[in-house]
Amino acid sequence: MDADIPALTIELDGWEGPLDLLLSLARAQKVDLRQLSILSLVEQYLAWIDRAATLRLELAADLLVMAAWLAYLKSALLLPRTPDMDPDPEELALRLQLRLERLGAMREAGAQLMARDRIGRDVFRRGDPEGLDSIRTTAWQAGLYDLIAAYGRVSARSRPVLHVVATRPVMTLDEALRRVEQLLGSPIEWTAIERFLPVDRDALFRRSALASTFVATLELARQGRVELRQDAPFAPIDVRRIA
Amino acid sequence: MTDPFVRAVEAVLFASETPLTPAQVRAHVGEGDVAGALRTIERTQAGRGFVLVRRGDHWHFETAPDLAHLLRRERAGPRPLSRAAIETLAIIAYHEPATRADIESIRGVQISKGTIDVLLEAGWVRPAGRREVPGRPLTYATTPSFLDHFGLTSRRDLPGIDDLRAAGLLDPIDDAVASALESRDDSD
Amino acid sequence: MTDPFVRAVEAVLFASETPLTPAQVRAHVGEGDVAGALRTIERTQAGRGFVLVRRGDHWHFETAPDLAHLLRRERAGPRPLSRAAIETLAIIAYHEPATRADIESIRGVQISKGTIDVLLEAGWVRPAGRREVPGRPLTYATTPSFLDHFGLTSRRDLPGIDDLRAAGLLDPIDDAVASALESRDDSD
Repeated sequence: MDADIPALTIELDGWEGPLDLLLSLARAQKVDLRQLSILSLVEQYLAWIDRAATLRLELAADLLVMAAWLAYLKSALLLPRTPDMDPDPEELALRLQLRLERLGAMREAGAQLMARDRIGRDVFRRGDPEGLDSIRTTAWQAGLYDLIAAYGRVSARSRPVLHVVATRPVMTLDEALRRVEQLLGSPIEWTAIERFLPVDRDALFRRSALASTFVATLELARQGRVELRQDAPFAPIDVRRIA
Repeated sequence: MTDPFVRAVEAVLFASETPLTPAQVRAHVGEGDVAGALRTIERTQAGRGFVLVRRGDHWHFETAPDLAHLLRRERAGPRPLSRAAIETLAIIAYHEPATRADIESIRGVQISKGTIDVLLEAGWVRPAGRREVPGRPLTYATTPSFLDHFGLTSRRDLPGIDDLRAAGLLDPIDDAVASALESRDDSD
Repeated sequence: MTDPFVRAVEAVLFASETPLTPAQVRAHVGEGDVAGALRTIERTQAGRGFVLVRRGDHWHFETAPDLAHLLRRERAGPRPLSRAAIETLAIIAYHEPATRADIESIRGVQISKGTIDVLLEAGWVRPAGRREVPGRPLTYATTPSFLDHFGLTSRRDLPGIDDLRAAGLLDPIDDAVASALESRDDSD
C-alpha cells in the first residue's frame, strides 16, 4: 500500500478540496469505485496528509478537517461493532463512497461532453448565411444574460457602497504550531487552550487564532507530544505536554 | 427536380443564421408537411459533406463531423472551460433543474464567483425558477443552445445518462444511502 | 455515399465565410480533382433549394435565387438594445410597477423619452396605471411577451440579489480583479 503513495505527487494547487483529493487517491487504486475499500482509502489520505506535513507544506484547513474526520471514521470502523453505535460508521463510509461515485460520474460525464463534436471546433455551421428576416419578430434584441447583468450593474452602482473586508487578520496553522511548540518548551500541566492565544483586542483574529491553535494541538497530539482533555461537549479544552 | 415544398424548406434552413423549429420554418414556407420535408432532406443529405441535424426542437445544417480535420485549422475554437465550469455544467445537465447547493454538494467545494456566470454568458444554462423549499433557491437548467453546441438531439442523448440513472447515481444521496442500507439489512 | 473528395470540397465551401477559388479549396482538401468535384456538386445541386454558383473564379453555395421571396431579404438586421434601454428594462422588471422617477433614482441618471418608447415598441413593457401621489405619475410594468422573449415563466424566476452576487454580477470592475486574486489564494 505504501508503495502506491509516492506515485501521487504532492502538489497543493491541484486539489479542489478534500473530496477531489480523495477521488484522485481512489482513482490511483485502479478499481471500480463501488469495489473501493474505504478503510484503505482513509489510510492513504492520512498518509498523504502526513507526508505533506513532514515536507512542511501548509495545508488548507478543509483538508485537515477532513483528515480529523477520516481518522475518527477509521477508528470507528476498526472498533468492535456495537449495534447501537450512532452514527453508524458503516453508513458514514457508505455515504463517503456514494459521494465519491457521484463526483467521479460527473467528472467523467463532463469529460465526455467536452469530447463531443462541438460547433466551432469539430462541426461548422454555414459560413455566410443570407439570413432570414421575419417581419413578425421584433428587431430589438437582448438576452436574459444582458438583462440580469444590467441589473447587477445598476445595483452595484446605486447600492450604498458596502465595504466588504476581503482579508481578515488570520493566524496561519504554521504560526500556531510554532507558538504552541514554543510555549511547550517549559513544562506545563493542564492548561486551557485559550492560554496559548496571543493577547489581541481583535475578536476576529482571536477566533482565527483559536481555530488554528486547536488544529495545531490536534497535530501535536497526533505526534504524541501533547494530550488534550475535554470534560463534556462545549466544555473548555485543556492541553498538557507529555513528559 | 426536387419537390417544390421540400426545396422551399431546405432553402429557408440553408439561409437561416440560427437553427429553426418546424413552426419557424412554416412561418416562411406556408402550409405543408414540414416534418415530412425535414425527414426527406435529412435522408438526402446523409453521407454528404454537410448534413441536416436535429437539436432539441431545432434543425440546422452543419458540416459532417468526420471532416473536422479539414476545417479546424486557422480557426480559434471555443475557449476552454475551467474544470470547475465543466463539472458544474455536467451537474446541471444531468440533474436539471439544479440549485447551487446541489452543485456544491456533489463537488464538495463552494462554487467560486464567476463559474455559473461563464455558463450563463455562453448561453448554455439559464435560471429555471425557484425550488419550493426553505430559502426558495434559484435553480438552473440547460438551454437549447447547449444541445446545439454539444450536438445532442435531446437531453436523453447525454453521454451515459441511462447508465447513471440505472445505477442510481442521479438520485439524491440520502435516497441512495437509505436503499443501500435496506438491501444490506435484507441480506444479513 | 458521395465520393469522399467531393464531400470534402462541399464541406469546405459550405463552412467558408467567403467564396473560394479552386486553389483555395485545394489548400484545405489536398491533392485531387477540384474542378471535377465542383462540376459534380453543381450538377447534383441543380433544382435543389440551395445551389453551387460561380462568380468569376470564385465558387460558393447560395440559396436558390427563385426562392429569395421566402427569405424576405430586406436585411434590416436585429438591433441590440442600448445600455440605457436594457438597464431601464431590468429596473422595471425587478421593481414593477415603476415610475420614470423610480427608474431615474435607481439608475442615478436621467432617462430620455425615447428609452421607454423603445421598450413599449418592443412590446416588453406597458403603462400600468398612475400612482396616487402628487403629480399622479404613470407607472410601467412588464408584459407577457417580455417573459416569453427572455424565457421566463414568471418574474419570480429572475435571479435575486444574492444570486447575482454569487454569480459575480454585482462586482464593479475593481472588485472583480480583487476577487480573481482572492480565488487564486483560495485554491491553495
